[in-house]
Amino acid sequence: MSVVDQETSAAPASVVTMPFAKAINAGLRAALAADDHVLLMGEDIGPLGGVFRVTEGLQAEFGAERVLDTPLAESGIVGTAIGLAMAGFRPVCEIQFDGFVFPAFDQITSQLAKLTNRHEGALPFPVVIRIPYGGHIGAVEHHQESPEAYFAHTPGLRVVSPSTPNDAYWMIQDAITSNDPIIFLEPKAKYWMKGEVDTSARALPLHASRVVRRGTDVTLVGHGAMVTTLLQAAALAEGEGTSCEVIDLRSISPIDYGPILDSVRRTGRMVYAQEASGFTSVGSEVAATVMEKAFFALEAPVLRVSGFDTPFPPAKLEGLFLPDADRILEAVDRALAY
Amino acid sequence: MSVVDQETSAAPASVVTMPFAKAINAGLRAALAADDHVLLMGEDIGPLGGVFRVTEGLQAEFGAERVLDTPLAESGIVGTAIGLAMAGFRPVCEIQFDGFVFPAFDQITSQLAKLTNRHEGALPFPVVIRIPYGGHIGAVEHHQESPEAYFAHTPGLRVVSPSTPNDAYWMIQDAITSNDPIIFLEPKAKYWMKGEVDTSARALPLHASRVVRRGTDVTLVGHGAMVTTLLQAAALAEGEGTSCEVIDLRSISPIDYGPILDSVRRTGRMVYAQEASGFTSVGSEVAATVMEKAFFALEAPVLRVSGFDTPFPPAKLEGLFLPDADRILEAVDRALAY
Amino acid sequence: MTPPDDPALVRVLAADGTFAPTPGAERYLPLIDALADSELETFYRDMVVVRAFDRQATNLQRQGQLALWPPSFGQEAAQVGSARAARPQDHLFPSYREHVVCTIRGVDPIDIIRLMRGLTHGGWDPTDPKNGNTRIYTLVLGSQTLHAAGFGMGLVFDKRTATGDPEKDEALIVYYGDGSSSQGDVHEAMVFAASYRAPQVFFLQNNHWAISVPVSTQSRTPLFQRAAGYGMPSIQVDGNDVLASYAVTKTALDEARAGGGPRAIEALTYRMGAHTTSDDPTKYRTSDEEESWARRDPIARMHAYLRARGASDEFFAGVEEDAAAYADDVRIRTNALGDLDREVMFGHVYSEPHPLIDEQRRWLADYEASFEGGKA
Amino acid sequence: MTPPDDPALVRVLAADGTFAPTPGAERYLPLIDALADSELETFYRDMVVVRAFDRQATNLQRQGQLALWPPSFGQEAAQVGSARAARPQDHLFPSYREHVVCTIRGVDPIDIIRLMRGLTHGGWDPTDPKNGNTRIYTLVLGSQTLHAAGFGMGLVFDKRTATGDPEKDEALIVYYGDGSSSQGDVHEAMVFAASYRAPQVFFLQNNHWAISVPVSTQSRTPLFQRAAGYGMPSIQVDGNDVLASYAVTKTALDEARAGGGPRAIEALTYRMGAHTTSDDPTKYRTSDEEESWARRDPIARMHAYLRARGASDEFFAGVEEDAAAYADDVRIRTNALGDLDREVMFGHVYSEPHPLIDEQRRWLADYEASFEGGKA
Ligand SMILES: Cc1ncc(C[n+]2csc(CCOP(=O)(O)OP(=O)(O)O)c2C)c(N)n1
Ligand SMILES: Cc1ncc(C[n+]2csc(CCOP(=O)(O)OP(=O)(O)O)c2C)c(N)n1
Ligand SMILES: [Mg+2]
Ligand SMILES: [Mg+2]
Repeated sequence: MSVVDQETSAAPASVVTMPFAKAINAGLRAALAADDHVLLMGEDIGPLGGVFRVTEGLQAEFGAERVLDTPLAESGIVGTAIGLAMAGFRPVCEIQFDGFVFPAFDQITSQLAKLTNRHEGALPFPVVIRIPYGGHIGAVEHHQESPEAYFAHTPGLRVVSPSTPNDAYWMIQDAITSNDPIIFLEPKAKYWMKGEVDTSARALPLHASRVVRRGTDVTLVGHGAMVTTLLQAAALAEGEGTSCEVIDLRSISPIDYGPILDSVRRTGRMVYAQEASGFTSVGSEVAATVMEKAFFALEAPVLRVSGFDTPFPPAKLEGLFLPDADRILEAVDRALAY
Repeated sequence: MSVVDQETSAAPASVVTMPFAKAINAGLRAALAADDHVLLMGEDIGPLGGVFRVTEGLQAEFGAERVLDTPLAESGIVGTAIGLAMAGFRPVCEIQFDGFVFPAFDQITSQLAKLTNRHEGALPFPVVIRIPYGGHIGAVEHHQESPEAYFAHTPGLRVVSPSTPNDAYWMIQDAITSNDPIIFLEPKAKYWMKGEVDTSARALPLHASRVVRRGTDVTLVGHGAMVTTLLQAAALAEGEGTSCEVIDLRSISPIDYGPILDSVRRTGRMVYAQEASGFTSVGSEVAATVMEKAFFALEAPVLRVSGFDTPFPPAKLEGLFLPDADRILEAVDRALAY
Repeated sequence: MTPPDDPALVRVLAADGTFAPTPGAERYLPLIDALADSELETFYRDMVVVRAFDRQATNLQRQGQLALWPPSFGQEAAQVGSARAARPQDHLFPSYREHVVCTIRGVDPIDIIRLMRGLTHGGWDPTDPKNGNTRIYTLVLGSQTLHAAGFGMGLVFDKRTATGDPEKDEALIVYYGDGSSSQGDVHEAMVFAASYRAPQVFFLQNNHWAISVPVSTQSRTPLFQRAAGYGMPSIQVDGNDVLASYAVTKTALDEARAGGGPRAIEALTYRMGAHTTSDDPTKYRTSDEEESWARRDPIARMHAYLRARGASDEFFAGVEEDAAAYADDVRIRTNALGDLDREVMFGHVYSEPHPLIDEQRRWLADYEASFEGGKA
Repeated sequence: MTPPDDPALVRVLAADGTFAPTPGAERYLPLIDALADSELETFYRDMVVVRAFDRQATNLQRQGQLALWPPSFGQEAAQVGSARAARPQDHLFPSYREHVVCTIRGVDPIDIIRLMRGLTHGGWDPTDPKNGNTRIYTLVLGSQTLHAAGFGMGLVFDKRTATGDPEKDEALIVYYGDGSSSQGDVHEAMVFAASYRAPQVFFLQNNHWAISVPVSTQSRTPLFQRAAGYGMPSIQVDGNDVLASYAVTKTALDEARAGGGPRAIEALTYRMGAHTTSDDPTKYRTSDEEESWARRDPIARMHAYLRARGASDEFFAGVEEDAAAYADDVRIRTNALGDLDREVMFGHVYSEPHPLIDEQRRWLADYEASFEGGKA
């Protein structure tokens, strides 16, 4: 399933350059236009266009019954989205910031994730929950968290996170047409990053991981905004004579292990990087599984570089908390030292 | 910190045999008697004594302002417990069943876990949340789950789970006197299991893991009710000529890795067993960390035996879902085959 | 312990079955007058039949056939009245004790039995017409009130309601208990339903207990009064009076379907049995209280009323026979229930293929195949 | 968009500052009559000073000194009136826009600045007497209402309230907004507070907007009416009238401390500025609306009233000077704020030692030491 560096191939006419947030906006617009039972719901997504302007213009275009400014209650948003799905809709909920998803946690975990199973497949629950997540924006508490592990651990959910505008454009549409509940994590640090979007065809299926840089010595894996940091680290490592392969997970649940295992079998060394705290995290899962499945290929243990096991600190310390290229390189060096 | 088989040493006068649920009851009674600002709160814990009778007799003994039958709202229970802690109390909340903790998830994750940090240590939040958890009781949906990974991933919480009456008696008291918020997971399958309780002195600190059986070939690790299953597996393995060491985690966050790493360095092989779904779980964490820290000692990858990555199934299938001794032995065999 | 009845309480039949409408009931009398004898008899038969089923299920649990049984014993009038008030196109969102509601709408009682036996987490397909738009049970208290509100929003957006045609316009009713009323989700459901004018009736069965906790712990004030704060009309009804329950629910549903927005009903009733078969009510309530409610039994009341209206001995005997046959049938079919296909575990975690599930399904098959002669 | 004012609305000063009590205000007049001139002047000074601070903070954010600033601009009367009504022994639970409340109670404004600058998640120690029993901000909307209810339960259990001595009996007030009122936690807080008769005042500042969402989306009905459903007396007050805000809050707190149980107040006010410095209100509201509220400015109103009572030019000039000095001081101290010790990250995750934290703290120290000459 892996394809190298989709975004850097020669650009056909269908290719437009746009920022990440605009790419989601365009993807949402396409989904709203394609199916009149797609609807968006959330806080401030109407006239304001969302606090990150991701839904800008959509209420004006599709009306207040397709793009809903709901009452201020996250359990209510997800709980009514479930009821709307029962009535034949495909709701796309926006949670304003990562840290505000927890009031909806019961509806997500005990209802949304389990309802297909509880109904023994009699009806699908095509609900997408969009969550801007992660740090790097210098914001106050609850606005910079990475809650993916909670959702990854919950059977019945799918969890994805695009890291480029092109993926953002396609993955949001694929998430909306999927019949399963999907937690759609948008790395808010990337909202303003521009990139080419090829509106003619998707590059990869929703749940595929992707090799974004080829290398031979160490495999670097991560998701969301961390992919950029991994690429920076790989560039720095190259200067020091180390060749890093970089893989963007794209899908956090399920994980497409094929490209990762292929890579590790060649390099023998791997580092997983994530903004989330490391204890019982997605990085733990990937490390444990890769070590299990590629045991004899490994020259060193899979190392993890994570946010510390502290609450996300005040903004002035976020640079200390969040793994940067140097911290990734430190792990690369440790891996190489085995 | 490890001590082998505390429970089987010769019994002094202070040793009483009682079921697990009674041991917690006795521990709670001791805590209520020791500090008049300890209070219990939850649904049906008063005259009924809790649906598992763990709080039986305590309201009659300490009064309705020390043992509170609250309104039926889990967020309310944890949220008001936080306020009570601010007012100088040490609340011990009961969540009636594992699956009903999620309405309180926001108060636990964004408030309780973070408030000590948010206050920069100015005041402690000594709140204990007791949760009967796990399967083996043939109950309906939401009554047999193992949610420990969610809490383990959350910085600011401590997570423990006793597996014997003696641990139950002491660990609940240690949890209550701790100044940190603690998720106290009671393996409900063990409520009726009898064992010796030594009321004269605790065997181990709250966060220590314990070697419960010595062995030389494979290290088996787990927590809660799974410890019994691991011991069964070890007994069966012995019959087949394989010597298993068994370690009870006791504390899920933090994890006392000392005894585990000691053991693995001797055996070279390890299996982690848990009832919870395996993806991004406590087992993932332990496997990843042990492989990282004992890389050269390992002859085989750390293998995990877990509940499947499905919702906990209808009761008639729980035997298929829950790891049993055979499934653990299958992993032991795989580990040995490396 | 119990907050006092509101003076506006709607009751038509006194506890002894005499026709004695309260002032609050006046406006509903035409609806009751309009009921044919056969309808009154149906109400009665419903109650008796489902009570027999409920007793049978309790016995089946005692015999080890079920994991658990939450009896509907005592709440028959609230459930029959409200469910019979719903039109065919209406949608019903039960909590987990609405056995009467479900079976009236067409759900096969064996499907509820299968749930409580540990054979399924659901039991029936709510989109199958034979189940009368009855959703499956929800065990996490209060959650279903939000699902109902969302469904109601969908009815509004799709213009399936409030077109002016009561024969087609859809409405819905969601059931919850006095204990559940404390959950935040119920509040949020009222906020959303009111904001979007969902054609939704919040039907609270106040059976006075949430397991061992009296309703006075949840509220010092009658629960139906909560609705006003959302701008929702609400009413308190004697939930042991099937006629009053029917009339207030029919009115509320028709007002909601006509575009009037959500409505709330508090039906005062009593859980005459245990909370579930695992419960022991003697730990927390007095036999005096139980006896006082036994004197307000919904079936006895309707029996007396029908008797006074001239219903025959044959009619009553026929109902008893029907009930016994119904319960027997449930017992026989329960005993015949087979084992569970493991695909129930793996097959529907997702609607679309999922590699981890596939891998685990395969692993389990291989693993079991590895035991020659099958696993012990 | 806005639900109409309730006829029982409490207002003492008309928008132009004339003394014109509404009928609902009658019972509060003795409390207002009892206010000394110096107290009236304090109310006014509070409002002017904190508005200057608020404007300064907004500027500091524009200059890049703060990550964010949520202005209290326009809500000064609701906050001054309610906070000045609290007795020294009372406890205040703010949400995140209560800069006026906090500073009145003694919180150093620089501590709020530190929070919004990204130097702390808290800012002050609520147990330090100099902070006047003011809890720290809560950013997850509605959560603090439950903390307040629990605290109130603690006051009841410890008999720190309702002993009959208003000089000692403790009560508390919790602040939340019109948007926040939709959260389930607020409902559960009312359930718990009512059940345990917590001496708690729920103080809702209805500033008509939750970021871009009008209050009509949260409720089609005046929000103060929710309280009745919990058996809680409640009242709607003109939140731009500092005298009315003071009197209703003082009454509610004193009733609560006397054992009357919780109370609710809805203060009608307006967020005259942006939601935060990141917000652009022109996207969602009209300048007509903004102007109509500008005419109801709480400070202008009190200014006119004091002026009519004979306050001198010197007094007003003095207040302006105080305000300017206060704001200057904040600016100077903000610019002097230093860096952040990393122990803020590791030091207080737990109250007791934790091996994983210790390991990571050590790792980070070693790692940084490994960069000769320090990390870039
Ligand atoms: C969120 C949640 N918390 C706790 C429970 C456990 N529980 C099941 S029924 C019940 C009491 C429900 O009382 P009520 O709502 O009055 O309904 P009733 O049982 O009287 O029909 C409780 C506490 C649950 N199912 N869900
Ligand atoms: C649980 C939660 N959801 C969303 C947010 C994001 N948010 C911050 S302020 C706000 C609006 C709050 O409105 P209101 O309660 O009326 O208070 P106001 O801002 O008007 O003072 C929102 C949606 C949040 N802080 N917490
Ligand atoms: Mg009840
Ligand atoms: Mg507001």
